[in-house]
Order: sequence, then C-alpha cells, then structure tokens
Amino acid sequence: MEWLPSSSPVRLLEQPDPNYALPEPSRLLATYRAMVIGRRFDAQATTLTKQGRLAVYPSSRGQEACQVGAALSIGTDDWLFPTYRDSVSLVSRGIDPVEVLTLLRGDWHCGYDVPSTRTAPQCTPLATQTLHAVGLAHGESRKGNDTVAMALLGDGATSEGDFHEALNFAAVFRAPVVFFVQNNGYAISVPLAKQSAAPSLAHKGIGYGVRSEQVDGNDAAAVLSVLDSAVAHARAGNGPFLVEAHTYRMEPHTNADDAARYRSPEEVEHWQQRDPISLLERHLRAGGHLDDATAERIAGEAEEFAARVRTRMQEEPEVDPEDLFRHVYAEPTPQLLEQLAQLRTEQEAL
Amino acid sequence: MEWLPSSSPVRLLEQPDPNYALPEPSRLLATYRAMVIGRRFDAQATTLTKQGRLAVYPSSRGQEACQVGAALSIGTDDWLFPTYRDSVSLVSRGIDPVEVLTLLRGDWHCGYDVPSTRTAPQCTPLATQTLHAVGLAHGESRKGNDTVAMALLGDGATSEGDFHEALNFAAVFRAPVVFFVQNNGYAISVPLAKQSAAPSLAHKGIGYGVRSEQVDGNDAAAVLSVLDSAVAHARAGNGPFLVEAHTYRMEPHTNADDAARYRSPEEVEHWQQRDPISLLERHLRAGGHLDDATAERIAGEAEEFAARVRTRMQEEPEVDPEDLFRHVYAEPTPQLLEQLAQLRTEQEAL
Amino acid sequence: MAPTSMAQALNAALRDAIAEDERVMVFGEDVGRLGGVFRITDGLQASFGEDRCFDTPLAESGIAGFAVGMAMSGFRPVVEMQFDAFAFPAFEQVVSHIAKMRNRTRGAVGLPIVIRVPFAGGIGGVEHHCDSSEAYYAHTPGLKVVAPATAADAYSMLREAIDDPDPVVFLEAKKLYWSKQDIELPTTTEPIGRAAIRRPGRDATLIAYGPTVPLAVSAAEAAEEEGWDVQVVDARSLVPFDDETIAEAVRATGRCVVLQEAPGFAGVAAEIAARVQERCFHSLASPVLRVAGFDVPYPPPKLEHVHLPGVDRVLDALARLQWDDQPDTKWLDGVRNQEDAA
Amino acid sequence: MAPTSMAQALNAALRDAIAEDERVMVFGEDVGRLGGVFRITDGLQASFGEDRCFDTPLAESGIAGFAVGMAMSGFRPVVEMQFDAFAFPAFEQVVSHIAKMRNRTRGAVGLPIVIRVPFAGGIGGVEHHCDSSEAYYAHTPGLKVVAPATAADAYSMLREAIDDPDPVVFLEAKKLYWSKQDIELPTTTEPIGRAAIRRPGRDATLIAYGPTVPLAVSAAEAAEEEGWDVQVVDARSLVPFDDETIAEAVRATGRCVVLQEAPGFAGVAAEIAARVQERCFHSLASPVLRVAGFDVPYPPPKLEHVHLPGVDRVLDALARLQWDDQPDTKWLDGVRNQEDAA
Ligand SMILES: Cc1ncc(C[n+]2csc(CCOP(=O)(O)OP(=O)(O)O)c2C)c(N)n1
Ligand SMILES: Cc1ncc(C[n+]2csc(CCOP(=O)(O)OP(=O)(O)O)c2C)c(N)n1
Ligand SMILES: [Mg+2]
Ligand SMILES: [Mg+2]
Repeated sequence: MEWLPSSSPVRLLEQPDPNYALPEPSRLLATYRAMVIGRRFDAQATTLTKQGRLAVYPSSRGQEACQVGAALSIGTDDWLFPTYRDSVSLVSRGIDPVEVLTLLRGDWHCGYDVPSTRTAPQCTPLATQTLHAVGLAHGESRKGNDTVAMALLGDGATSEGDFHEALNFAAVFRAPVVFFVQNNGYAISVPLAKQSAAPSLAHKGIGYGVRSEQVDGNDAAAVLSVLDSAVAHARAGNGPFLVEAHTYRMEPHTNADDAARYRSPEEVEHWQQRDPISLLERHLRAGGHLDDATAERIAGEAEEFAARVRTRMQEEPEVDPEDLFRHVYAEPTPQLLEQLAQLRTEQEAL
Repeated sequence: MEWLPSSSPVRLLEQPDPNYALPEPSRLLATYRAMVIGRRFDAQATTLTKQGRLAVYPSSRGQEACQVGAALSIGTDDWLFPTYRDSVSLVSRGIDPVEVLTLLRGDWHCGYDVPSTRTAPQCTPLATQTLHAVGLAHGESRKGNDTVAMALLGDGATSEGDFHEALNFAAVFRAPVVFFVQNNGYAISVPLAKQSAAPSLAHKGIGYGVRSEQVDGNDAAAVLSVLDSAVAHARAGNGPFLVEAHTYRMEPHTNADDAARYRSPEEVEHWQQRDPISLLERHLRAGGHLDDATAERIAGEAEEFAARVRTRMQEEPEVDPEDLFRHVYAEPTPQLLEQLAQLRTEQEAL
Repeated sequence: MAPTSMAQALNAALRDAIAEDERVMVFGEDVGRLGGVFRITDGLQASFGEDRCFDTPLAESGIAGFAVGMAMSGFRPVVEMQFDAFAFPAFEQVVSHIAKMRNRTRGAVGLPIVIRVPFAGGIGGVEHHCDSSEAYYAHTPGLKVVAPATAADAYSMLREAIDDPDPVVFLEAKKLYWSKQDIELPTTTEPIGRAAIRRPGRDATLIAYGPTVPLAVSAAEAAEEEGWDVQVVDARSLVPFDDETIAEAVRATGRCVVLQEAPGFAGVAAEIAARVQERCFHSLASPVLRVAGFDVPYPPPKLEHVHLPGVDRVLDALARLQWDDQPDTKWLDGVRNQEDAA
Repeated sequence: MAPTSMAQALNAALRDAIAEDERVMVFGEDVGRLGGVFRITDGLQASFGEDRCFDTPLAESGIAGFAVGMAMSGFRPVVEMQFDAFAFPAFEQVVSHIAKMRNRTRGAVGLPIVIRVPFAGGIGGVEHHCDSSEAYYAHTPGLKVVAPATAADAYSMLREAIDDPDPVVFLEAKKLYWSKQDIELPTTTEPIGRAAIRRPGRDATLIAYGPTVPLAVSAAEAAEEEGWDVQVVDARSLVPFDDETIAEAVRATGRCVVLQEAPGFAGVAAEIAARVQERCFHSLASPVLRVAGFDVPYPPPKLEHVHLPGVDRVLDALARLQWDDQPDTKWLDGVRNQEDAA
C-alpha cells in the first residue's frame, strides 16, 4: 500500500535505493562540513558544561546526520521547532552558537531571536512543540505562504498524547509539517522496546493518513534525501509527512546522566562503527569528493568555530534582575509593578 | 500484512466472510432480544428526559448492535469501561436500569456498584477511561486472572491524546484490553472527515503494534464475531485489540442537541435503511430462527422492561445533602467536618 | 437599548472582532456549523466562512497547541473549550507554553490567544460540566484571567481580550449566558484590570466575580432587611487585579466578604481575602470572610443548590462580621485608615 | 542515628513499603534501571524485580490513568512525575478522575495512589524544571497534598501516604533531596494532617512548608539579631490542613508571615493567610503577610536567587509587622484571644 513506509530504514551511502536518489556531491560535502563543525561545537559545549559554564548540556554526538539533515533540508523561510537536544541543528541552521547556548548557560530561556531565525525556542515539555509546528504551518498556508514547518522530536516523545494530536491536526488540516523523529534508541534510560511495540515509529503515520518513511539516521545521504522528499511533499500541499530516523546518542542523556546504568559499552561500540561522520566521509572519499586537504581545512574551520565559542563563552553577560518582570505581559500588571518596586528596594539594600 | 485490518468493514449477515464465522443462531437470537429491549429502554429514557425526569440523555438508538455486542462478548468476570453513550450496553450487561439512569437523573455521579458489576462509572471526559481499562487489565493479569477489559469510546474520542497513550501502554504491557470504537460518524456536530484523515480508525492500531479490525457496526453478527475474536485474542495473552465499528446514532447527540444543524434528513434516512435490529431480524426470520410469536414475545418483554423502568422512575429518591461530604475522602478532613457543620446549621434553619 | 443576553453579547463581540480584524480566528469543538453547544459562535461560520470559524478535531491540548502556532504566525486565535473540565487536557499547553512564551522569548513572541471557558455551575449539568477552574489559571503567571458578570462587560471585555497582546482566559459563567441586560451594542465598559462597584453601601463590602455577582447583589438587597447597607464590588478581572478600587471600597466599610463558586481552599477568594487584609487591616472591624463552594467535587444536579453559595449563606457570613464589636473599635477607625493608606 | 538525606529516606520508605505490602507498585519514567533522575527509586528494581518497580512509556497522562486502573484492580500505585511541570499533561486524569473516583462511586472505589512530584526550585534547573505546583493540587477536592521538609518526615509521610486509602500528591522539595538529618529509620513522625512547631518563639510566627521550612528557620535565627523571637511552624500537610495548631500558634504571637516559593497570587500561602486572619483576627497586631515567589514564570538559573524568597525578604516582612503599634493595642489582647477562640 502506498501509504506504508519502507519495511526497513532507507539507506543510500552503502547501497542505492529505488525510491530515493543520492544527493549531489556538493550538497553532501556541505553536509559533511556542517556535521564536523556541529560535532566540534557539541564537544565544546560538553566541555563547557564540565567546566561549570553551562547549567546542563544534552549532547547529540552520533546524531549529526539528523541534526544537520534537518537544518539543511529546509529553507530560511521555513520554520524549525527543535528540542533541547537539537543545538547542533540550530547551529547548522546558522543561529549564533552563543545565543543557542544561552538557555543552557542559564541566562534566559531562549537566547536567539525567534521571529527572525524562524526557529521556535528549544522545547523541553516533550512533544508539545509538534502542535505549535502544526498551528504555525497552517497559519502560514492560510496566508498563502509555502512555508514548511519541521518539528523535531525523540523516540520517547512519540508516546506523549500531544504527538498524536499534532499528527491528527496536521492530517486533517493538511498542514505542511514534517515530523522528524530522531529515534536514538532511548528516552533517557528507557529503551525503545519499552516505549513502543510498533513495527516502526514511522508506522505511526498510517493511523492518521500521514505519509511516512523510516531512514537510517546515521546515513547522512539517506536522511537528506528522505527529508528532501518529505519537505517537498509538504510544500506541494500534500499534507504532513512523518520521518523516523534510526540513530544513537553516543553521550549520556545530559551531562547529569549516568548512561552506564542502562546500556552496555558493547552497544555503544557497535554504534561507534556506524558513526555518521565516518560513514559520510568514507563515501565522499571513495567518490573523490573529499581529500585530505579539504578534510583538514574543514577540521580547521571546526576548531576555529569552537575556539570562538569558547572565547565568547568566557564572558558571562550580566543578567538584570528586573528582567524577571519585563516580559511576563506586554505591559506589567499593577501587581508586578509592586513586586518590581519590592525587588528594587531589596537590590538597593545590597 | 497480518497486522493490517480488513480494508472494508467486516459484514456477516448478508454475506459470509473468510475470517469470521457467523455466531450460533441461539446467540444471535439472544442478541436480538437484548437489542429490542435496549432500544425500548433507550426510547423510554428519551421520554423521561422530555418529561424532565432526567437531566440529560445521550441516546444510542441505531447503535444497538454495538451496545449489545460489547456487553455480550465479555463475561461477568471481565470489566467494561463505558461512556455516557453506553447506557444500553450496561442494561444488556444486566445492570439495574434505574441504577444506570441515576447519573442522568442527577442523583449521583454513578448509580450502580462498580466493583460487583465490574463496570466502571460511565465516563464523560473523553478517552480518559481507556487508560483506566489498560491499568486494570494489566493489574488483573498481574494477579494471574484472565480478565479482559473492554473500553468503549466514540470516533471523536479517538482524537484525544489519552487514546494514544492507552493504545501504547496496552501494547507495551501486552494488556488484555479490547478498545471498541463506535464510530457513529459524528462527535456532536463534527463529522468524521473533520476528525480524521486515516484510511479507517482501525488503522490506528498499526502504529502501536496493536491488532485491529473494522466491522459493520449495524451488523450484529459481524460485531459479535469480531468482538469475540478480539476478546479471545486479548484473553489468550496476545495483547490488546482495537475494533472500529461503523455505525450511526439516529437521535441527536443528547436531548439538548439540535442535529438538524449539522446533518440532513436524507443521511438519517439512509441509515434507517440499515437499522441494526431490522437487519438482524430479517436474517433470523430468513433462517427460521425467529417467528412472529417470538418476536411478539420479545416485544412484550421490552414493553414490560420499559414499564418497570417508568414506574420505578416515578419515585424520585430523596438525596441527602450530607452526601456532599461523605465520600470525598475515606475519612472527612477537619475542614470538611467544619463545612458539614455549617451545612447542618443551614439546613436546620430551613 | 435592547434586552441582550450575555450569550448574545458574546456572539456579537466575536462577530464584530472577526469583521474588524482579519487576524481573528475562532476555532474549537463544534463551534462551526453547530455554533457551539452554548451557541456562542452561532452563525459565525455561515457569515464569515470556514476560514474564520472552524471545527477542530476533538482534542483540547491540540486546540491550545495549535493556537500557539497560529498566534506565532500572526493570527489572533479565539478558542472555545467546551466546558471547564474539558480544558484540563490542555493544561500543559496553557501553563507551560501559552503563559510563558512572551517571557521565554524576551518579549519577541507574544501570544494574543483568547481561551474562552464556559465556567462554573448552577445549570444542572452532570459531572464534569460545572467545575470552576479560575484558580488554576489565576495562579499561573503570564495569563490574564477575566470573568464578566453582565452582558455589557461580556461584549466589551471579550473585544478587549481579543485585542490584548497577551493570552486571556475568558471565563463565561454558564448560568449567566441567558441573563439579560438592556444595552446597546457595541459598548465599552471599564477596561480589563478594573473592578466596578455594582451597588453602593456603607456597612460592608461583598466582593464577587462572574456568577457570584448577581448573587452578591441579591444578598445585598436582602441585607437591607437586616438593616445592613451592603456594597457590592464586581472584581471583573482576576489578573490583573484592581487592588486600588477594592481596597478603597473595603476601607470605607470596614467589613468584607468574598464570594466564589469554586471550592474555597486555595481559591481566588483566598487571594482576595489575603490581599484585602494585607491592605486594609487597620480599617477592618472583623476578619475578611469567604463564602465559597464546599471543598468537594462538584455535586450532581440535585445537590448543587446546597453546594453553591446562596443568599442565605452570604447573609450568614454578613451576620458573622461582628457587628456588635463595632462600637468598641470605632474610635480607632481614623487612625487605621491612615495606617492602611500609608 | 545516622546522617540521612531526604533522598535516602524516600528511597528507604519505598523499599520498606514494597517489602511489606505486595500491592505497592512503583512506576513512572526512568524509575527502573536508572533509579529515577533523582535516584529516589535507586535499586528498587534490582531488589524487587520489574514486577514491583518498572518504567512506563513516556506519557504522564498515561501514567496517571494507568494508575487509576491499577488501583481499581487492588494495587497501590506509587508513581513518579519527573518534575512538577511534567505532571501537567496528567492534569485531567488527576483532577477529573483521581481526585473524584471515591466520590463518584459513593465510596465504593477509593484510589490509593501516591503521585510523587519533585517540586519547587533552587537547583539551577533550566525552564520547566523548577515550577511549584502545589496550589493546583491543593485547590482540587479529593486529593491530599503533603510536603515534607525533613528526612524523618519524608520517610514517615511517604509510608503513611502509601497506606492512605486516598490519593496523595506527595511533594518532594528538589532542593532538600540532599539535605541531611540525623535519624534512625524506620521512623514515625506526626501523622499527615498535623503541623509541627520547628522552633518556638513568642513574637511572630512564620508558617512554611517544604522548601521554605529551612528558610524560615534561618530567618528566625537571623531575626534574633533584631530582637525578635520568631516561631516557625512547618505546615507539613496542605490538605488536610492543621488549623488547630496553626491558629493556636498565631494567636500566641499575634503576628504572622506565610512563606512559599510558588508565585504568590492565589497560592497556598493566600489560603493560609486567609484562614489565619479568619481564625485569629482579634489576636493579630498586624495583617498576615506573605513572602512568596514573584508572579512571574520561574526564571532561568542565574535569576532564581532573586526570585525565590530568601532570608532578607523574610526579615523585611517581619519588619513590616508593625512592631511599633504593639503597645497601642496590647491591652486588647485578652479580649481578642477570647473572641477568636469562641
Ligand atoms: C512532558 C515531559 N515529560 C518528561 C520530561 C523529562 N524528560 C526530558 S528528556 C526525556 C527523554 C526524552 O526522550 P526522547 O524523546 O527519546 O528524546 P532524546 O532525549 O532521546 O533526544 C524526559 C523523560 C519532559 N521534558 N517533558
Ligand atoms: C475531554 C472532553 N472534551 C470534550 C467533551 C465534550 N463532549 C462530550 S461528548 C462529545 C463528542 C464525542 O464524540 P464521540 O467520541 O464520537 O462519541 P459519541 O458522542 O458520538 O458517542 C464532546 C465533544 C468531553 N466530554 N470531554
Ligand atoms: Mg531518544
Ligand atoms: Mg461519535
């Protein structure tokens, strides 16, 4: 049946697929570059956390094909609805990395400008953002725009009721949304087998009349190709599309997590063998699209990128206590003004 | 694929089906009897509402095959989790009809004894009861019982997040639950096409690894046969099962509703042609399992049943104001005791 | 001037808002062809098309979350929750997103969403149809919460709520839908955030909102027989709250009872009582009392009359305002008024 | 006697409850192999097997609704919500079912469910990890709501909550998880429903619960310098509430400040303030004041110290208790005490 996803994840780097074309080498090279920079950024953020400069950091190491694929398969006029895990995706989308880290540094809940980046704040309450993506996509198409909204979520988040409601609203309103599930095998400590008994998470599309596909999330070419066609499907007015990418997070859930409690070194090692950057690099090199010089240049760019982040993160911007009251409402209520006055008195007493 | 439901609703009365057997004539006759009594009861309840004796009544006229099928396909040790729409199902299950009507008369929130009837209170917050069914079914199987829980819900309720969570929990825990969706085409005024874009509501099972089936909900034989196999599937430890029955409510959503605002007389007329009682009666008569005398006897029983309900509903039992405080907690809090004292003073002053 | 029910006033407000502002979108369960179970959206779809007033799938979290996205894309969603209790599935979207989005984004993304909630009881509804949920919302920073008690306020406040750049939980007392007032629409009443004195009085102040406002007026009228001249203040807006008007009113009478239908414990009346005694302590001749629903789940239709505050319960509370003590402390009044005002 | 953290005490309580009562089932997100993100369920699955402590799919409404069914089938579910804000998706199940089932069924079906909620802030968590949600639950009839502040109470009250025939929302102050107390387990403290005097004092009463209890004690100690002898009452249980102990305490001092971390408006402190002035009005030398979080969404880590009540803010409130007026009205105290007690 045409509305069934593939019975196994689409792969492209190691084998051709009848339904999906390999992206252009130049696009794959750009993807490779973004993945290398993204990984370096991710490592930098992990280091900053160890140094106490970030309150918390959820790493996406191992998921770079998805992180970058999501960012590169949509345009600047499209919208992204990311989670806490998707910092690398935001960086690949071109958002200032220090602004991305503002949330995790603890300065404010969102550090980048949502309207101009067309990127929603990184979302923590699981799956809730998928509904925002549907509403926004519907709103944009009402205005006659061909904007697509891409909603990122994890395997665990698919269990939340909001995901169900989002798929259904999107299908009923034929909203141009791509739901992109990064199935990294775990929701914190809970493995997929305790999360779902479905043939695949992509199969969840069927019950809504939402077209879906599953893809090898460590195969950057396949991720790009499948997301490209999902985005095209949505943009063309054919309604939402659900993509499940099978991937793995190499780091613990966050720096505060102890992954040894729930998974084996062998499992991690197994996935190490399918490292998305190595897979892509091997492919590019085999095709003659990447040589040592280019690889080195990109590694250098990544180092520079990280260095700039490191330097800029040295300065901790002053946070203004009065910010507490500034944006609760467009105009503060009399009650907030009273409380602000109280705070001022307290601050003056210091 | 074996986990796909039939592509069109299973029917049995008018044609054989390769996968489902026609129930025994005696069972069909018992079903017929329960449907006739159920419909008469339903009409009586509607009348009582017009007379102001019930606060509200959601009729299930037209859905008797489902109402009765649900009740007769489970045993007395099984549990039923009904909605506001399912009074006829409760009556068919053998619950005292006046106790069933207690909620709708406004005396109390549930009039029958939940533990001994193994029937949850009729549930109004949509789809919430499906989770209760899963928890209960799981609990019972933990205790080594082969109890099945049947959760009833409507087409509209399938859109709620709780339904999603219930299907998923049931699948992951392999809980013996039958989810029985009476798709009567509308959620109050909202037609199915605005509720879902899925190939069928039964297809929703796929995304959870829940086996499912769709059935003609006005074909009592098919409903029974499909529910029988769903219950057997669950009871045998194969996990949950989802059944969608395509049916129609002939009356407005409740007495307070004005169905003319959203559906045409032609549509109602069309479904009148597929009246579930007539369909079954025709079949039974054709097979020589029902003659005029039996039909009359059953009609008489139904009249008597309704008459008893009518008589018993004449007396409005006294409600005790102190009931307000009696069952909020096992023991009232000091605050409730104070409030009770206040109420007593007020009542004495009257 | 024409007798106008609150339901008609709300319908007119939606109609005028849709007509005047192309960003306004009305959606929810059964709001389209049916016009909503209370008919508040009656005729909107017929007049303005499915584009402007439409049914959604049956999922309240979905409705609220979808509204967030619509608002982010520049629209002004006005959503209907069918009954108080059926807004609970949307609680996470309301508390964690709708209330917080402006704050999270440092003001870059405001969400001008109106959540219309037919609230409170007294209509003989079976369970889950008569809850009062205002305290949940009023306790959540980032939401405005209003509860009109008259048809004129219903119209004016709904128009203002729709124009508000922030999310507004708009509580429509079910039992007042059919109560009428002689008014001319459109009309503009006091802005959101201001209370209104519904009845002057010198001896005690009743503070009410939504469904308890007419109750307060009836009780005040009945209190005349006891020789008490009772003032009635309609709070109108719970967030923001009009401390100024209310504290001044209570200081003038020195006695205060706060009314609400919701269970008393940790309800909005507790907040009002706490604020009033904080601000008016030295003017008070007796504690601020509350008359509320009991701390029980909303009862079945046959018992709602004993659960809901009625005139007698309000009179009882007024009687407990220690009238006899008054002479003892009256001499302190001048001093106290000064202290409170300081 | 051994130094025991609240986390250890909670873990021990779960362990002992599972061992002693075969109906007790612990489940939620990550409570199994991981032992919960705060490690409160650490080792339970290893000791008692997956049957007794297990992970569920990631869906809080699912967890709560599933618990309803488990309880109906005779079990005693103890569920963990990972953080306050992540219990919001379960709100409808909690309010419309868990709180009401006994009442709906005229007592036939009680739901002995414990909902453990790591609550409040002060741990430097990013958004949605530090909310305080007690008011939502305390306002909902049918729920018991408790908030221990010591390791001994954590143990004793959790055991009692699990044995309770009714649903209990068990609020665990995140910032106190690692605070230690010298105790011997098992231990039994005052029952749920009773407050405890944590510090005697004659001049003013601080009322606190959960995370504000240690704050109150610190403030009381600091107040000594100002010459104020400040009493600290730990409410412990919000529903039921110990009016007796608390009113008596306040009558004795005549001055009262209520502390909470949650935003002030319509919070539990409002209820306490309202109750206290209702019951102790004539013993009060000044209004009952509140020190609470501001009415803003919980701020980012770098600002939580200005948002959360601290010792200075409590001292400021104590200073506003109109100490100077005391002589003026002291002569009335006898009369007033009698009036309040009547
Ligand atoms: C509604 C809600 N419940 C619980 C949490 C706590 N939590 C944060 S991340 C997480 C696991 C999410 O797993 P998954 O969706 O697979 O995403 P991943 O972290 O693996 O990228 C949990 C339980 C939350 N953020 N929101
Ligand atoms: C959570 C929730 N939202 C809204 C309602 C109000 N409501 C009651 S019945 C109904 C329609 C339900 O339709 P469906 O599930 O198809 O069942 P039917 O009434 O057709 O049997 C609605 C919207 C409710 N009871 N619960
Ligand atoms: Mg995951
Ligand atoms: Mg229906």
